[in-house]
Amino acid sequence: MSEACPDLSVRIGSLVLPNPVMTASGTFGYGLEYADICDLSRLGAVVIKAATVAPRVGNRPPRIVETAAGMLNAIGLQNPGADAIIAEKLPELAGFGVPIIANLAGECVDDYVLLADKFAACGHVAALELNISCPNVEGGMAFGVCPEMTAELVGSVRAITDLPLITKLSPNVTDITEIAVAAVTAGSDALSMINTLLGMSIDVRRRRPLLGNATGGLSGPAIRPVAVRCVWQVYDVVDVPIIGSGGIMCVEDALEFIMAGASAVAIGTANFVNPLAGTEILDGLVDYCQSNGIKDISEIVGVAHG
Amino acid sequence: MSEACPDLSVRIGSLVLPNPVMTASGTFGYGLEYADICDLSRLGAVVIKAATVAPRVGNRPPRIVETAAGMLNAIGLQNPGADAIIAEKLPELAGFGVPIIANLAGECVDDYVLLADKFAACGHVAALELNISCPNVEGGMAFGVCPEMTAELVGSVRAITDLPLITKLSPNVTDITEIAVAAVTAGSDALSMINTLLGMSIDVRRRRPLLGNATGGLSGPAIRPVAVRCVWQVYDVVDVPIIGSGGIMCVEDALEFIMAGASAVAIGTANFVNPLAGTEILDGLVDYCQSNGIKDISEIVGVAHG
Amino acid sequence: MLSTECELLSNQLVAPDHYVMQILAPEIARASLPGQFVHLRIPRTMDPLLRRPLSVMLADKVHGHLRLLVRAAGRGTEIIVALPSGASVDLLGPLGSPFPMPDEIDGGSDKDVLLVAGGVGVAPLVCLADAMRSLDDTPYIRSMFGASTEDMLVCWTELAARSDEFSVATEDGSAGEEGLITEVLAGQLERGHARVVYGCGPAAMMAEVARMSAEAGVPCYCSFEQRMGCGVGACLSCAIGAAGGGYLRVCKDGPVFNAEQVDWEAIRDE
Amino acid sequence: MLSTECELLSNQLVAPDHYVMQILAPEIARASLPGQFVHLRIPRTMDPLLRRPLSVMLADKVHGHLRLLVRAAGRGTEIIVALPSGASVDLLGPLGSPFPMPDEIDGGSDKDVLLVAGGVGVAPLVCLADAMRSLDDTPYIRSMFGASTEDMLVCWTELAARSDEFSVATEDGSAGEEGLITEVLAGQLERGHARVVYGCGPAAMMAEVARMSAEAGVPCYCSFEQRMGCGVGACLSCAIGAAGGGYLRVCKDGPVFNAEQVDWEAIRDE
Ligand SMILES: Cc1cc2nc3c(=O)[nH]c(=O)nc-3n(C[C@H](O)[C@H](O)[C@H](O)COP(=O)(O)OP(=O)(O)OC[C@H]3O[C@@H](n4cnc5c(N)ncnc54)[C@H](O)[C@@H]3O)c2cc1C
Ligand SMILES: Cc1cc2nc3c(=O)[nH]c(=O)nc-3n(C[C@H](O)[C@H](O)[C@H](O)COP(=O)(O)OP(=O)(O)OC[C@H]3O[C@@H](n4cnc5c(N)ncnc54)[C@H](O)[C@@H]3O)c2cc1C
Ligand SMILES: Cc1cc2nc3c(=O)[nH]c(=O)nc-3n(C[C@H](O)[C@H](O)[C@H](O)COP(=O)(O)O)c2cc1C
Ligand SMILES: Cc1cc2nc3c(=O)[nH]c(=O)nc-3n(C[C@H](O)[C@H](O)[C@H](O)COP(=O)(O)O)c2cc1C
Ligand code: FES
Ligand code: FES
Repeated sequence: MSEACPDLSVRIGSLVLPNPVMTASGTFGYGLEYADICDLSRLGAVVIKAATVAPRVGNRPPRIVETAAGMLNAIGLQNPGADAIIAEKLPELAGFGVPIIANLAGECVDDYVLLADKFAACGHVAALELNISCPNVEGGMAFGVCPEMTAELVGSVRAITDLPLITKLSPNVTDITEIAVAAVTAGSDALSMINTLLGMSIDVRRRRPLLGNATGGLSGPAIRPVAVRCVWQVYDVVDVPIIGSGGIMCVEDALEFIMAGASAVAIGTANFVNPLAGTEILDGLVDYCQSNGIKDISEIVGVAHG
Repeated sequence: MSEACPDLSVRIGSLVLPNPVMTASGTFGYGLEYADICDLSRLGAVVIKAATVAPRVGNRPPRIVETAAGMLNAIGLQNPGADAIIAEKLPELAGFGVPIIANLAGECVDDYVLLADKFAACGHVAALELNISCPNVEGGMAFGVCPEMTAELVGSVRAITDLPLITKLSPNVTDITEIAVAAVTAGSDALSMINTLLGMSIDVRRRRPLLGNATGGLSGPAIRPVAVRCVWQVYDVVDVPIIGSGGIMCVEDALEFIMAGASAVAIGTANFVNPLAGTEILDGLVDYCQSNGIKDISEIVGVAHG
Repeated sequence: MLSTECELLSNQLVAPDHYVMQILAPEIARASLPGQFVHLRIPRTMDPLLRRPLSVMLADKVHGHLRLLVRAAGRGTEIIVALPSGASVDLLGPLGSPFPMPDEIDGGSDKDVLLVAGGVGVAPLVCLADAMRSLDDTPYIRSMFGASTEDMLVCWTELAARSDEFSVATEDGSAGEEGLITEVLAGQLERGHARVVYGCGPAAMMAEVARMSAEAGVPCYCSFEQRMGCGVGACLSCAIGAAGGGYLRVCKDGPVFNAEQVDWEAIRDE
Repeated sequence: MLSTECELLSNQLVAPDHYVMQILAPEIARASLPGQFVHLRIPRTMDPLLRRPLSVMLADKVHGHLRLLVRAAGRGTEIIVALPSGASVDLLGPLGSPFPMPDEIDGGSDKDVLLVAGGVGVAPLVCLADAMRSLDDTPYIRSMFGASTEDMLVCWTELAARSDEFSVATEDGSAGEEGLITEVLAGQLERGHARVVYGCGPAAMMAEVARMSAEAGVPCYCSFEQRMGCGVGACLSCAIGAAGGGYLRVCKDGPVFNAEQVDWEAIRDE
């Protein structure tokens, strides 16, 4: 058993993250909300809530409902718009010294290009995550379910920035490998998966959908087997790093994704259950590596493929 | 509040079931295994484990693993073959006076036609369920993810039998309504949804997939929000009855599906947790109707659509 | 804000489906202000998965005890109220914006403070009354408590003991006035001696309380509920309509809002 | 087969991670035979969701008590062993095919019966020994119990008390012979006086027990484990390889199998 500190760093395109544990977009706000309970500087990265070009008020409530070992959300991309985020949130978050990844959501290719431009220019973000898979806005999934549109979108953003590009994939497709290949071929430096599964819940007493938006995105431990399967499938067809997410609650769950092929993990719903989930999982990974003689976490990426 | 016995009967093509609570294929064997604990004659129908033309030994173990509020299975369609089922299982099950629905699984259109022929000829089955969505055999999902193939398959079986035809849909598709419409247009009298979600789980200690088959089908409460969403979407585009399944554990869950648009429900994983789930849910539906003044259960089918 | 595993010291049925839970949580008890809440979960289980927001009814800063009043309203709270004493609960808190104290409100310091409680909405008002009694300049507290029936006047003694005057209304007349508590409030407001109204209860009750207070020109603060994810302002789950359009976060901007801040129409429609 | 909610009378730690649970379940206790199991779940929670199979270690038919020996092996059993006495458990059982009694086996009625236990595999063998002692024609019972270390010889007194001879082996030599229990079995088989071997323990141990018994020409019955769904033969989850190809259901065709029925290669590879 080696007691030396294992190398946990992860490379995503030109970016090197100090460790593979990041927060999932939309579940950790702009990081600041958790600053007085969580040591942000220890995280591999903070992925901020999706930014749109114009401010969005979001969907009508209720926006959330617990389901068996999971939750549905239909926030509807509420955010103050890219300019306000860049001006009011990022400087403070940057002060914590944690790499920031901006999650971008648009309605057309031009939106994404404009967003990428703004965030690249602001100087505070380490990478861009293209959210082509949010199920909670009209048309929000159109890119994520079609390989051609995915390629066009990724290619257009690729053309205007050198920032590392991450494409976030939806599991609500017949064949996720098709979309993955399209994104990578068009220049995505990494893939992030999975966004939420499209689901819904009905209020039996009131005989109507529980969420104001009727349908929402299912997250949490309930979806972990689907997420692990997606990572497993995509690992076989691409050569870029995968950021795994979907129901990661503890270090064993994180290891499941890593062994399936993820180079990094994003912690989502778990933050609500335990605001220290991210740093505890990081501690757990260090422990695991030390007690299993792993010098570099990359040794176990995809190891379950045999 | 009406105390009169509500009308729970459900029509599927030419078939009228006494009530909407059936068992889901593969979770209730051939009914006989539960005969000494459950009053089979009270069920709306027993859907038997998938039958194939030739006997199948099934996948290598482990075939099952519990996940958060769900389970993965990769049984691999183990069954003694249609002839043995017809000769050795159906006569005894028929003796309980419960409608029997045969679940058919083939590798090509001819397999399904042959199976339909055999089960139609045996005289013991009330309807046929075409399983075009089993994720646990090589190519087992090919039909279920392609509208053209679905249509060809359903049309071919439709051509040779007058038995009510139910098509069982997979949730592992980009747009389930497309497949649903294809099946109905080709002559399906009803739709059954959902089959399991494709998932996997990794044994972190042994660093390899937990299931012998690597991937498996996710069922149980974890998937209920996805299943309810599928029923909700399909209800809007077809005019045939929908048999809802996916994590139904209690009467509230059954009502959720009914209000989303299901005319009947199939109880799956819940049988493992509580072998009396089916009859308890039936009792619960009667209670619900009585205490809400519902004379015919059809009054609340799809009611959540407003 | 703290996240700690705490011992459930006792858990007592106080009315059908209503329990008072006493929890050992010294730091949270010391830090909490009236109107704030804790976000509670049962450790090591995923059923329920998420935390549940519960108002602090009393924070005993000396002994480090928190007292919560919990109504079994659904699957999650049913599992929570079934916990035996000695069990562990995980608390995140104190969270949210507290009630403003009367001296922070422009309303005339010689006038009375009105507290209007409905059902479990009594909990944060007990905490508020308790805090007001230890102010240097304790206001005159008139409390009102409404419920469907006598049984549902849960923990009324806790509120009564901390009020100068205390009235009750039940819909079936089994205790106090027969009718809605807002009718009692109407009488109080007519007296023209109210400085501020604090309310917590069902949305319909609070809407009426807010409307009447506005009509009487009295500032009104209510504590709101919404389904929550994070509880710390990060996930935007807990939105309620804002008066000027857009949404407020109950967990962070609230749960206490000035009645003028919220869009009562939207809340009623939800 | 019955499905009933039962009271957990007591739950005692007997070794690190090992608990003896006593459950009031009169009908199941009365009906159960050695080698059968109960399928246990905690009512009203979905974590864990499925039942867990546990062998009956003792069925007190007079008082209606069942005694189970449970090892906390993973998430589900960890939650189960943490249940306080007085808690409810839901049992489905008795399930599965029991051990055949010696008189049903063709092996020479004057010879001895050998019991080979490894770890928690002791549980069904205690039940078997108990049943054999109340046969009209009680056989001579030689029991063997192997574990990694003395601590892990859980409930050894239960087995010893019901055996005519009892030996122990531990891998670290902390109790009995140093080494594997199969070495003890080898000595017993060499004596040439064995009528039947009953085994329960880790797969590798049972494979060796089966091989040695076959070599000695002695019938051998082992109790197997596999992950289970239904527990009643319906779902085909609990497959283990059959000697002639294909699969057997541990829950219905087993858990007790004649060693010749199973495909030991396949079991080892799993
Ligand atoms: C700031 C705040 C303070 C609260 N203080 C108390 C308190 O002191 N005592 C108390 O008993 N309850 C309090 N509640 C309400 C309590 O949080 C809910 O009753 C609880 O979350 C319901 O969970 P459940 O799983 O039992 O209900 P579910 O099964 O989810 O639903 C049952 C019912 O509860 C409602 N509900 C569900 N989640 C919430 C939620 N987060 N907020 C409000 N309503 C919800 C639903 O609309 C539904 O009608 C408070 C809520 C908030 C937001
Ligand atoms: C007929 C039968 C009788 C049994 N009798 C006993 C007994 O008397 N005492 C006892 O402590 N255990 C017994 N077991 C084993 C017990 O059922 C498992 O340890 C338990 O199901 C593990 O659940 P878990 O959630 O804790 O483990 P998991 O977290 O699911 O897994 C932990 C470990 O347990 C193994 N495991 C998981 N499920 C099963 C299963 N169904 N059967 C066997 N191994 C499994 C896994 O391979 C893994 O190594 C018996 C099993 C069977 C099939
Ligand atoms: C409340 C909530 C809001 C979310 N918002 C976003 C978002 O703005 N952009 C995005 O790409 N993903 C969003 N997600 C998806 C998560 O980033 C994550 O991919 C998903 O929840 C699965 O991970 P989990 O199961 O660990 O939560 C959101 C998830 C939740 C629960
Ligand atoms: C162990 C197991 C075996 C199954 N076998 C079949 C099958 O043979 N044919 C089929 O159409 N569906 C099969 N299913 C799917 C179920 O019929 C059902 O559609 C699915 O499990 C969702 O319902 P549930 O969540 O209530 O279990 C199987 C499910 C399980 C858990
Ligand atoms: S609950 Fe997350 S923002 Fe309020
Ligand atoms: S567990 Fe279902 S067949 Fe054995």
